Amino acid sequence: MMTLITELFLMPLVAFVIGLFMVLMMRKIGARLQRRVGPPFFQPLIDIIKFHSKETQISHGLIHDIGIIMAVGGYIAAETLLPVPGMDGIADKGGIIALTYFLMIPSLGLALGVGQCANPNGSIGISRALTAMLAYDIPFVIVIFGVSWHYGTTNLVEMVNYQQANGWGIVEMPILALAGLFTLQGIMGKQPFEIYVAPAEIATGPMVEMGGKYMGGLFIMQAFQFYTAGVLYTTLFLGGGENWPTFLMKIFIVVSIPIMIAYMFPRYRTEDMLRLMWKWPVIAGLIGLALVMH
Amino acid sequence: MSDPELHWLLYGGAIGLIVIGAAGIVMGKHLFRIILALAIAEAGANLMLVVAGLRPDAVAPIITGGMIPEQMVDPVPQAMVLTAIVIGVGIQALVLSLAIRVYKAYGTLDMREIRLKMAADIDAEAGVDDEVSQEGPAGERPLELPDAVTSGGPGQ
Amino acid sequence: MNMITLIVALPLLAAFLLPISDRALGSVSRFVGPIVLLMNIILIMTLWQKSEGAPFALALGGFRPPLGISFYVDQLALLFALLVSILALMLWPYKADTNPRVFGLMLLLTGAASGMALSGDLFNIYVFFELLSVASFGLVASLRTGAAFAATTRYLIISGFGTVMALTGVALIYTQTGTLNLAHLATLAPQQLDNATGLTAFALILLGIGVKAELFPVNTWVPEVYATASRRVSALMAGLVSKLAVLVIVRLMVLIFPQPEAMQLMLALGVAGVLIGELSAWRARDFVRMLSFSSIGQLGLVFVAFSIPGEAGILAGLAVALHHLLVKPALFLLAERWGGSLGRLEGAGRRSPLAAGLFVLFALSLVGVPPLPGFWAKLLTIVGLLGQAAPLYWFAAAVVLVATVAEVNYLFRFGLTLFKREEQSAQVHKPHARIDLGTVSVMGVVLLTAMFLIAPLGERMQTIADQTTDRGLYISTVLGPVGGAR
Amino acid sequence: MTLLDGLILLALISVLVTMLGYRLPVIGWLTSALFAGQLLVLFLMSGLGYGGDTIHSSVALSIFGQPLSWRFDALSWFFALITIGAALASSLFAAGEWGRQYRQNGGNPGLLQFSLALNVLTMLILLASGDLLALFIGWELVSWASFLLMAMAGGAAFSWAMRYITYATGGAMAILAGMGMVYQMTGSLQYADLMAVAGQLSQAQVVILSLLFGSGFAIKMGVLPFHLWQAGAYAETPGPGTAFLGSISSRMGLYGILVVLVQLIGLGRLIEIDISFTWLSLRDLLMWVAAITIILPTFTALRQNDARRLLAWHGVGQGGYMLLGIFSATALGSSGGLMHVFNHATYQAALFLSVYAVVHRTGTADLNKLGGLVTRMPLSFLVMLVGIIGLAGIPPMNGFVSKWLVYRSLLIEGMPLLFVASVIGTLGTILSVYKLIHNMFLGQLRAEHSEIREAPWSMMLPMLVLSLIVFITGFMPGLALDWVAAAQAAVGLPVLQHSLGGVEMEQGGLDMTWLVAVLFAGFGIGALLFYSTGKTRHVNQLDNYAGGHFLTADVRYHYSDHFYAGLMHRIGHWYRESFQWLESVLISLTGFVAQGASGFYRIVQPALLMLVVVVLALWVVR
Repeated sequence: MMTLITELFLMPLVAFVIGLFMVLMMRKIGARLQRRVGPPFFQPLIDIIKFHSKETQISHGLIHDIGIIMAVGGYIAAETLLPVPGMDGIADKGGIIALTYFLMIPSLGLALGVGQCANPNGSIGISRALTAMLAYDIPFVIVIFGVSWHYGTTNLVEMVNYQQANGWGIVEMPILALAGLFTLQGIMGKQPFEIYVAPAEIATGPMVEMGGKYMGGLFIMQAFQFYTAGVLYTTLFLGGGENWPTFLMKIFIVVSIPIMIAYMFPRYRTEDMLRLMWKWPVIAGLIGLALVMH
Repeated sequence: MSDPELHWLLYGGAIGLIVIGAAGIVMGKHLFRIILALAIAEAGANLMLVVAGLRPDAVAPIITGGMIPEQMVDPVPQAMVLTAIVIGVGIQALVLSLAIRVYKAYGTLDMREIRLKMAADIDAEAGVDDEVSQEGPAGERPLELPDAVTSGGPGQ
Repeated sequence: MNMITLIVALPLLAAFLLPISDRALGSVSRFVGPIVLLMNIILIMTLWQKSEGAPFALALGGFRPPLGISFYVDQLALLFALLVSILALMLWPYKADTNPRVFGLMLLLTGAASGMALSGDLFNIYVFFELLSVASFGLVASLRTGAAFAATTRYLIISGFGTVMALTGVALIYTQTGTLNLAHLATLAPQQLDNATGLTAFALILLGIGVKAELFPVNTWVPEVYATASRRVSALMAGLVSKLAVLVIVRLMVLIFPQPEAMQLMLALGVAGVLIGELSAWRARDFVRMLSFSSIGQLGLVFVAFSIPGEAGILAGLAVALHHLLVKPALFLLAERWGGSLGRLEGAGRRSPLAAGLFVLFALSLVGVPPLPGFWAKLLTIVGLLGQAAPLYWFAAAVVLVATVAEVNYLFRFGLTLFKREEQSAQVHKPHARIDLGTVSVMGVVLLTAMFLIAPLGERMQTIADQTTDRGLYISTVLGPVGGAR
Repeated sequence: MTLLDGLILLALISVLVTMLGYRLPVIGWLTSALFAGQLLVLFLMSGLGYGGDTIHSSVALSIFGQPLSWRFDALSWFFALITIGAALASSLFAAGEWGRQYRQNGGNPGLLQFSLALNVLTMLILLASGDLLALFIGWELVSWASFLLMAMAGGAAFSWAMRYITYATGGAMAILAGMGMVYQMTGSLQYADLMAVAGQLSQAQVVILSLLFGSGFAIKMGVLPFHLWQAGAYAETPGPGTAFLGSISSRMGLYGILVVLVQLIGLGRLIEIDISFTWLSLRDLLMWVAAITIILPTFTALRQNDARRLLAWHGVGQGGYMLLGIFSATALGSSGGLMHVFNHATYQAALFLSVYAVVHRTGTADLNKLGGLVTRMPLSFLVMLVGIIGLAGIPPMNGFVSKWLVYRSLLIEGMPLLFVASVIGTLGTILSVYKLIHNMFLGQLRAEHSEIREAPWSMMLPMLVLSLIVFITGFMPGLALDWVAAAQAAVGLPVLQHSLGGVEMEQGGLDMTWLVAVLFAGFGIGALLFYSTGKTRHVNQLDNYAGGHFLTADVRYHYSDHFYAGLMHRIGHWYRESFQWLESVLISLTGFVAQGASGFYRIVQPALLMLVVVVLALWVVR
């Protein structure tokens, strides 16, 4: 019991730290691709601390605050559902379906917070974000179904055990893995599927009324988001965590792929994203599913 | 003429009368002619009844001394025909008097005109427009969609 | 046993004497009718008590059947005779300005109807049927408007030709068997009428008598006559006269024409009636004609129910017929003040909530909402229809079910109109006459009582159905246990 | 007299009291008390919910040779609990200020309470039915009681109620036909007799019976293609009536399906039957119907601009999950389907009530005329938040648990497309409920709403209690799963082994107690992080980033209309309204035939027909 509670505290912390490194990696990769030096090592952490200690902290109401709390808290809780080497947390109590739905809580929190800001540009961003969710979740659930069917379980720990005994999922289900990678791009909200964030046009998107620690909260969320995406994909297809070094390597590689793709593409409009997501990954997913289930 | 032949002749005559009457009722436009056609048809039916009870070799059904003659015409159809004739006459009188009333009310004995005028009267009394109009039922058509459905909600 | 003849003779006598004595008696004459009817009711009740449900026959004129003409009194006949008197009493034209001749006609109708219910041979039936017709013509035209005369004329012509057909049918039967006594016919029918001729005779009689029973296709007179006659007369016609015609047809079918073809012929006509009646009612735009078409549909249902072979059919048909006999007159009485297009009636129910409530009650029963009696009638019909192997019966069940949907639609389209909030250009809705509303309320109470007493009523109807379908009983009662057949 | 008699008697007394005392000002409270009494009696019977013996009524009749009996088993008890609970909440909501305002606006709150009591009575009669005949009687009573509730508002409600009753009668007639067939096959209408022969019925018989009963009951549930009536009819019902109808009324159809298709005929029979030219069994076909019922109404809801209609359409869609779960015929899936009945009732009632709380204060449910109400009505917002999380099936509310059970069973059974379909439904739900809460409670508060107050406590109380139930049964689903398991046993479905937190399974179970605890711990840490740093300053809602402009109260600065523009660019043209078209075609066709039928009475001369008959007849005789 005690170890479990320790794990529950430790897992989000580890996730946060690794997530920060992933953010750093993203910024570095972006910088290198653009022939820049990139930020220093502690920049992601510094950003977060800086945002939280700003003097001007504009709140648009209680729900604005609660939205950010839900966004961060939801991810903190979700990390305990993702097994990492040596720590299973409560992964056996939820499984992949529960995790998928847990990951919607931060989005919902963010949506509520943005809604409270009474800025139509923010609401437009949420409308697009939810539409994007509708887009990428459909291939994503196909992948989840295929994977769970293949492993015969929804328990992530069991999936890791299976892969460690029988080889990685990516070998046995290459097409599903491909589809999964495609949806990862959407889950992480990276280009070309990042119109709802629209970082270049700050006047539109969820961030429009976010400043100070609200922005800081979003940064924390981003760290968690990267980590979650990486670990989830690793757990589903890449054998999960046997030990920390290989596990870290795997999750960083997984995350780096979408990041690299992101910097090479412009963005899709919402409806084009729908079209794309409902076409290729869904087709790939269904083929993969058919191969898995035949 | 042998019995069966006579039988069939009368029988055919009866049917012929009925058919003539029916045709008169169907094709007639004038009320009086229709009434006459009805009378012809009735005569046919009566004849048929008589034929049905016809037994040329039998005696009249007069029972004397409580004994029933062996070869007796059944009295029932004859009584029935008599009754039918009486009733028929009564009904013809009735319908003629009705025809007079109708003529007084509508000024015509053409059945089609009478029907149209009567329908118009009924409609007027009920407060319904001309029945021939193609507008569908009064009030609202059942299951018609309220505006709210098509426009997505009230207040739009 | 003279009480039987009294049941028929008393109203007839009163009917003929009334116009003559009217001048002498003055206003007293308007009480004669109800008194006679009351006496009739008491007579029939005591008879029923005395006979203890066992049937008996009565030969008139001293000739033993099958020679003479006879009455056959079983529970079904007594029930209908009783209903005739009760319904006539309820629908008696109590209005002060009623022409005394109408009283006479009413009594004539009652006497003829009772006679028809009790008759045991075709000759009697024919005579009473004609009397009934004449009385109904008079009643229908009694409003003395041009439209009423025209409608009556048209009705009379159809009816007259119907009589011709029925007579032809009777003649055919007679040609084949040489008798008109029902019991005697029943003994002869299996050998001599189970053929094409018999079937034709049945078809002719069915259509001929069917004119009164609103049978498809000879019911074109219905909407115009009901719309032009006074509502009480329409109620009487739709409720009572039609049922008596049905009774005759059922008697003939049970005793003489039990062939499946005959039943299916009736079924087919019934189904067509249901379909056309209900659909026309769905399209009707005013209350009275809606009721008229609905009545056609309901009578179609009665025919459908009676055409189920065996006891189940009689039971179902009896249930449907009795239910309609109660409900349709009530609705017609409500139409007394509500005649008119649906648009005119907006909010009428808010003015007279009792009437509107009664309408809803009767409408619910009519469409067969349990536990109201109408439901049991419908249930018996559907279960009976689906119990048959012939596909036509299944088709009939489907039609009845679909027609119910249409029925709900038009009845409650109207019902909801009554409760609509009135527009600014509100019509002035006259409240119902107290006598009408009272009668309808009594009928409502009867309906509700029937709902609660449905179990014992069901048993009673079962025994009636048993007795009605028992051909052997009929034959032995009329002709004697030895079998007086020549 | 058994407890069941007592319960129905009390329900009958409630009806009589409300009928006689509908003018009394305290009738609302009185009715609520009576409902509470019924709930009490139900709790006395709570042994049923934990696998107790069936309670029989002492009333038994025999009409036309058909025995009629009534009894309560675990399934009936489960549904009755929801029914009376929903009625109590609705009645309480209407009892206080809502009723007063309704009276002022020309309504009749006593009539509403009467209709509620009548609905409850009829539903109890239905749930208690012990044979097919009693079932049908109860069914019709329920239909007409709902009709009363739907039609009582007048105006537009009339045409919707009319539409409903037309559909409902169609359904009832299908059931009646089915009953007739059962009678023909078994010679009785007893459950036991049908169960006994169910194994020997031919495939064609099973198909026809399933279709007749299935579609009859499905009409009440609004299963496609019989869904057109429901949303409008529910939305036009006066406030609490909508909540009651939306939460439980249509589930009576599910009860019917459970009894006839699951208990009597048995899903095993349906699985055996293959449909020609497809790979589907009859059961699969029904599951697909359920899946389509999830998707289409949900995406119709997405386009609604009226809060009531939006929720009502979701009510249609959520019915699909219940059917999907039950038809899966597994312990997991069917428990999910059954539990969803309970869950849906709780959050749907909470949602409708909070919408009506807003309507009570603002006078409109139009999603384009509201906004920003969270600052004025925070508790109503909370209730709606809990409700939408439940409706969308997101943890930690109870809606997630039941949907999880359904998903999990589809996964085990290997039905990927149905799984995806049900997830698509959930996603659509999330989109649409966010629009609901955003357009009503978030965003800009309109100037005319700046002074409104929170709903009064008489309305808040049922709302809060309902949302508490939504949360608690999400936190500890075992509480409800006990009843569900008993109900499963009662209809002969495999029984779910469960714990307080959910389901323990080797291959991935669910323990909501842990999940919810961790989630709230996470929120706690998030709050700690948030509140321990930097002091926030609250600003006016118009103090906003507006591209350099200054906003004033008259500027409409709330994004509400056409909320998912991007999505609609893509899928907007997929809304073809084919079912509407189909329905109008059907009506036109009937109109055409009816025109012909009434034309018969104008054109055809009957004597002509007689002539034809005479000639034919005489030709036969010759």
